[in-house]
Amino acid sequence: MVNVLKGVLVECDPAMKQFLLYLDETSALGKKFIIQDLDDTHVFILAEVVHILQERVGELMDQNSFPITQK
Amino acid sequence: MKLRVQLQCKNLHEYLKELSPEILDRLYNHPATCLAVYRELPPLAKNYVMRMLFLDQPLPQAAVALWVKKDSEKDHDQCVSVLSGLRLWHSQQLQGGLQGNILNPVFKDNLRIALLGGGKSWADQGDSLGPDRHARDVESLDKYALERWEVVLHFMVGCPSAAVSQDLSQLLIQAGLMRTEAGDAPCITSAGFQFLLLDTASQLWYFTLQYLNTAQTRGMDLVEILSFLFQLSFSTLGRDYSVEGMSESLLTFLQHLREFGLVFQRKRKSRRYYPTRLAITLSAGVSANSSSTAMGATPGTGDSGFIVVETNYRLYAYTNSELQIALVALFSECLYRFPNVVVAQVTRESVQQAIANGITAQQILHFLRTRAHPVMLKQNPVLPPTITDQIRLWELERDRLQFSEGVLYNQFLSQADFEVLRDRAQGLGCLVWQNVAHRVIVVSPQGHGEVKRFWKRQKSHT
Amino acid sequence: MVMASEDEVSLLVIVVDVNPIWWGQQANREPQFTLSKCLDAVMVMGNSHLVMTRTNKLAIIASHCQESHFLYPCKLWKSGDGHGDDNASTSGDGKYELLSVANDFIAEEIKNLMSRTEVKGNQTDTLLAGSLAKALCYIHRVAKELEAGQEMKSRILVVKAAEDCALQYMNFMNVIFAAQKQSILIDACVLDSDSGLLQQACDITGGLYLKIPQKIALAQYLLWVFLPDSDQRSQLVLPPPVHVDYRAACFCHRNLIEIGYVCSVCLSIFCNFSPICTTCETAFKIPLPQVVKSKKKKLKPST
Amino acid sequence: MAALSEEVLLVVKRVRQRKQDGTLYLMAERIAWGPEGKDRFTVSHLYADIRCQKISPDGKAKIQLQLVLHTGESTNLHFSNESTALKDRDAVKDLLQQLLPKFKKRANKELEEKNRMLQEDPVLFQLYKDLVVCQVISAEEFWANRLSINNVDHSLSNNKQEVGISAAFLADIRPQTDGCNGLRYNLTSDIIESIFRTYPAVKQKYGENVPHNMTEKEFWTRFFQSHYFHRDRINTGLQDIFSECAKQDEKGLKSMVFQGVKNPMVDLLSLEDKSLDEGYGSNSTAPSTSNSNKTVKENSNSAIIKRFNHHSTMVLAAGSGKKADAPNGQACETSSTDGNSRDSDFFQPPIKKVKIQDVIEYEDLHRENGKKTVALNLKKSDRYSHGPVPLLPQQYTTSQDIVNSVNCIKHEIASYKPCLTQVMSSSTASSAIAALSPGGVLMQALAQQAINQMVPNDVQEELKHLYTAAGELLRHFWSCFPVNTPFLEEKVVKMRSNLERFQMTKLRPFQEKVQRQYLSTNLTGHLEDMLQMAYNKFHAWQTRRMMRKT
Repeated sequence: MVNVLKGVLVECDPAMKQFLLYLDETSALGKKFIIQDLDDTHVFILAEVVHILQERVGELMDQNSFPITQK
Repeated sequence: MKLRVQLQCKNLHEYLKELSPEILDRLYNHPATCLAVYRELPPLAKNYVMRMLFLDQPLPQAAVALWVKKDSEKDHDQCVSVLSGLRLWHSQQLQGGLQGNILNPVFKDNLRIALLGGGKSWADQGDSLGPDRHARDVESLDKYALERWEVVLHFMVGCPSAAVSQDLSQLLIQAGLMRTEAGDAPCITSAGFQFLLLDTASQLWYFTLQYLNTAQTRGMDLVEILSFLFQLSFSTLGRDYSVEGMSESLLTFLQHLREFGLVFQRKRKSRRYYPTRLAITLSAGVSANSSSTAMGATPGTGDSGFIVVETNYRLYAYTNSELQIALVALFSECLYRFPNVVVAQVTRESVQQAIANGITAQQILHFLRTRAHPVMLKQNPVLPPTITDQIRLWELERDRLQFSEGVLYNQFLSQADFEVLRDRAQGLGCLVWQNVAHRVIVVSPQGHGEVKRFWKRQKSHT
Repeated sequence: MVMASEDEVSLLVIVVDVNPIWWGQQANREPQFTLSKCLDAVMVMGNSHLVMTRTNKLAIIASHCQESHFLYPCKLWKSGDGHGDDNASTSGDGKYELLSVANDFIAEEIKNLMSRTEVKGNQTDTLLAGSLAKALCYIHRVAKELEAGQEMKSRILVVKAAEDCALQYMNFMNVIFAAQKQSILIDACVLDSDSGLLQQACDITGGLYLKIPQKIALAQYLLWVFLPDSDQRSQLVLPPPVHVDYRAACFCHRNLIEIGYVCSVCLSIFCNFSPICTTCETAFKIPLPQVVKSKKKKLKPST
Repeated sequence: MAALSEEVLLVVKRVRQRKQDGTLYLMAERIAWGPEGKDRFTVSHLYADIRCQKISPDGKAKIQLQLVLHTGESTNLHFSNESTALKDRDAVKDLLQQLLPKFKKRANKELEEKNRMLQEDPVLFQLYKDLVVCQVISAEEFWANRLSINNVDHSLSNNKQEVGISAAFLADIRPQTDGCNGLRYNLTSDIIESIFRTYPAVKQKYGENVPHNMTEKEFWTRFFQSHYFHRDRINTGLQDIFSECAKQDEKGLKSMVFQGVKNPMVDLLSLEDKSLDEGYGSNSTAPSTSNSNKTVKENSNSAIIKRFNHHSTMVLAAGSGKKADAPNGQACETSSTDGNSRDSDFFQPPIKKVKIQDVIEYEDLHRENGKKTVALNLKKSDRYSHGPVPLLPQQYTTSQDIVNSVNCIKHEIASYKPCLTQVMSSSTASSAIAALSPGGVLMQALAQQAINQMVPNDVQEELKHLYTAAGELLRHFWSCFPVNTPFLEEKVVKMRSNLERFQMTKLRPFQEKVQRQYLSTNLTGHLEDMLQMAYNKFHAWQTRRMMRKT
């Protein structure tokens, strides 16, 4: 029987997806949020985590960005 | 879930196309509008109009088609579509049965009047009420206009000093440039930020468009307003015009214009007004939309560009206008501040911040380009490529994830079921994503209800 | 206050031949097309150019047989791109104020110019070369006044009435080549007799040369052919270039010749052989018969 | 057998070609190969067709010989007779080596000349394709009057300076050891040539000995064995025929040394460096005595140095291309090497003068003595300032009507008020538009102008080719007139038929093609006229001839 789930479809590059999976396993957002792993560029996740997720991604970016400008 | 609203600014042509035919025809009753419309035509079309201006009988379409060379027929078709789209020319049966084109007579006559005269004056001239005792010279008008407009912008960024009329703040809110939570002071939206970054002409035009959209609700006559607006934009700077014979609605409109600084009026009740440079250059904003590469100061405007950007991400803004500094601060970190110059640094954080506020890299770059200091304008490209590229890259960084709300259907029993539902969703145009192998589809929430109902029916049939 | 402006300025300089003698006779020849008609047509052209875009600029030079005089922009006029002072009574006939002011000034100026004329019999030629030179200078000035980041396309339109003047040949040619160097188009709209000089001018600078069949429709011709700027012209189908006559005139009878004799010393051109060059008095050694014989030789194989 | 008539120089059995055993025949004119048992040749090349031969390196298991033809293709011959393969191969090789050059000289010059011309100029090549390949005219006809040019080239190529000899040419003869301690030298004809040129003495010897006393092979073996060749060994075996060559060289060298360098600009002796002296191989004492008081070692050194010097002088002498028989020839050559030849000694001073002059004077430093120029006096310089403006009879204007017209214009303008609305009526406008629309008065010229756009490029190309071809044929045709030799008569007839063939095979199809595509314009009219004119001429000529006959 078909089952129906509400959520958000995330499209991203594979690397990013691995990051998401990592966040999910370590339940870094407090809980598991990946509803279904669709393929290596698509994940279906809970709607409410989107904003946190963006922050996390932002943080990740901050971590692996280095200051190109000197004061 | 909308993460970002992209502020787009129609040009005059796009705007007019949406108006109803009869409104258009009425619009063309005023020479000024005809002139304005004419100016916004593609160059080839302008020539077409000019070629037919003195002609009373239609020209055979075949002949018109032969005006252009073979290889630029595309442009020709475009011109034709524009001209007919704006109802500037009609096709008409010639004797002998073949189709002919003829200029819209109303448009033609008024354009001729604008060009050659021989009509009645646009509005009563100021000379009816003699020379102005406190006449304004161009400089003072410029100054006035500038500060008026800056007040509006200041108000948007929420400077306490800046106060505007209720009308105006309402207008800003309706324009979606500001939003207000339950009575407390309105605050700027991301659209507002983007608005701030436009060049003045485009700001004005965008604002005017918003105004026009709400005009009817105010019980104003669109045509009247538009023609007055264009009339202003073609009036002479430094001349005074009288308000004789203006309708009530027009007078209130005048007051609004006065508030934006498009016209100067000494007292609310005074019988004469001076159009300012803002009004004159309004028609410039008409064509300049944020994607255009148009740049540089309009000849004669008091001050030209003031921003210098260096490849080391330093940014020097030679201005002491609070507003401009605030704008620069939107996407950069202020380092030092001097009486006449601000030194800022464009950093990843600052840009990310701006983008978080819904400002696009494109807009930032446009801002920098249009405000670029004459020294920078001399070099080509105006902005150092390293900067432009880096800013774009920073924007892309945020787009590593694309979210699209949706409803997931999986665990179909049969491929058949899957396909039926998939096709249905596709038919409804709400299919977001599908994976045939795993029999999974995602549909948009809007479509969900319909799809579900459909699925129910399917089940009941079987 | 920074505003977006159109990408490039386009300057049109119209040089009108107002040679009083020619126009005087013209008035007798066909009264329905007089100088004033012509000026009207030119104004229409000017206005149409001005309204096309905000950044279009216009200048009109009257080419008289005594002087060449700026009709627009002129002394009383403050800044070229037109914010007139109020004393100019703008006609309340619904014309775009900028234009009406401009037109009034032009009318004023031509009146002044004509009132000044008293012609002596010896100078009846239009000072076209001079006017063109003036036009080039003006273009140069405007180009220098542009702000940074702006560029300018400019062209010159000559409305030609009277005949060419042989004496201006040298100056005329210099002007043409100067224009070519500056990549300034020179267009010519010829009312009466074809002008070899202008044909060459247009051909060299890539402009259009048109001798209009009916003067009365001048305005239409102007709008049709000369209003479009260079890149619009590339799209439009316009009258084909006339065959330009680059033949030289011989020094002896001033006939246009294709093949002639050139003095090897002073390079003067003759339509028939003379043993002594009449310009530099060089005596040529080649005896005439030999020349003939060599001709025969040439003929032989070609039969 | 097909080719018994011609004499067979060499027959080699068991030669494989294309995996097939067979027999190889070298004949006077050609090299041929026939498979086992068959009595005909499957391979047969004229020597003239062979560009060169290549042999497989000795190490290789297969012993092969490749013949490369001028046409580019090549034939491989595999000598499969185990025992004698190598010998066979070399025999063939040597024979070919002697044969090929002879034929080369004759045949290929012309062929290559033609090829070169065709390659060098594409138009000619196109012409060749059009006329010869399509058999409008035969190759001979085509080349008939090309060859004249071609001959000119020859004459040119003859009097251009001949290449000198590489100083290392002896070193370049790479002797190969053949197993047991013998050496084999591969002599090519030009090596021999250069040896002769450098060592006239040797040439002389060759002349004396070779045909009757010994075979060529012997001679060269002797030569290479001779101490003359290995100069560094000091054994003067008197049986060596070359010993007196050595003596001669000695003499030549000595005379040379004593003569010294006659170049007034150079005084070698003034140089401190003593090695110069001994470098010339002669000390203050005479070289003859030098042997006695020098150790063998030094002696051999000086000998070899001497040899080097001598060798190089010889090479130089050969380079200066003086043909003369050995003894005095040598002398004068030697003298000529040092800049001024012996016979020039007689009028030394002038030469000296000249030399000194061209050394000490630089023409760019010359102060040119100002020739007085004739001042150009122009009588009527104003003529220049007139343009290309014919003095057309301008309608004469009296000062009176000037005044009138000026007044009238003044009056008109005084009351001038622009009224742009009346600038023209709709009807005038439309008439102007009519003039400007396609087909209007002013758009006429378009038609004629467009013709080069109308005709697509490929057609234009084809037309061009047709013209060149026709031009060529017609040139041939007309070149026959006046027809005064039987040869010309026959040629003119041939040419006429050629012309007709050309018209049939080339012109007609083109015309049809052009008609098939749109084009009303007659592109080939002029071509046809030219042909017609030729026909008429021919006809006239023929009739006249008939009359003469009857």
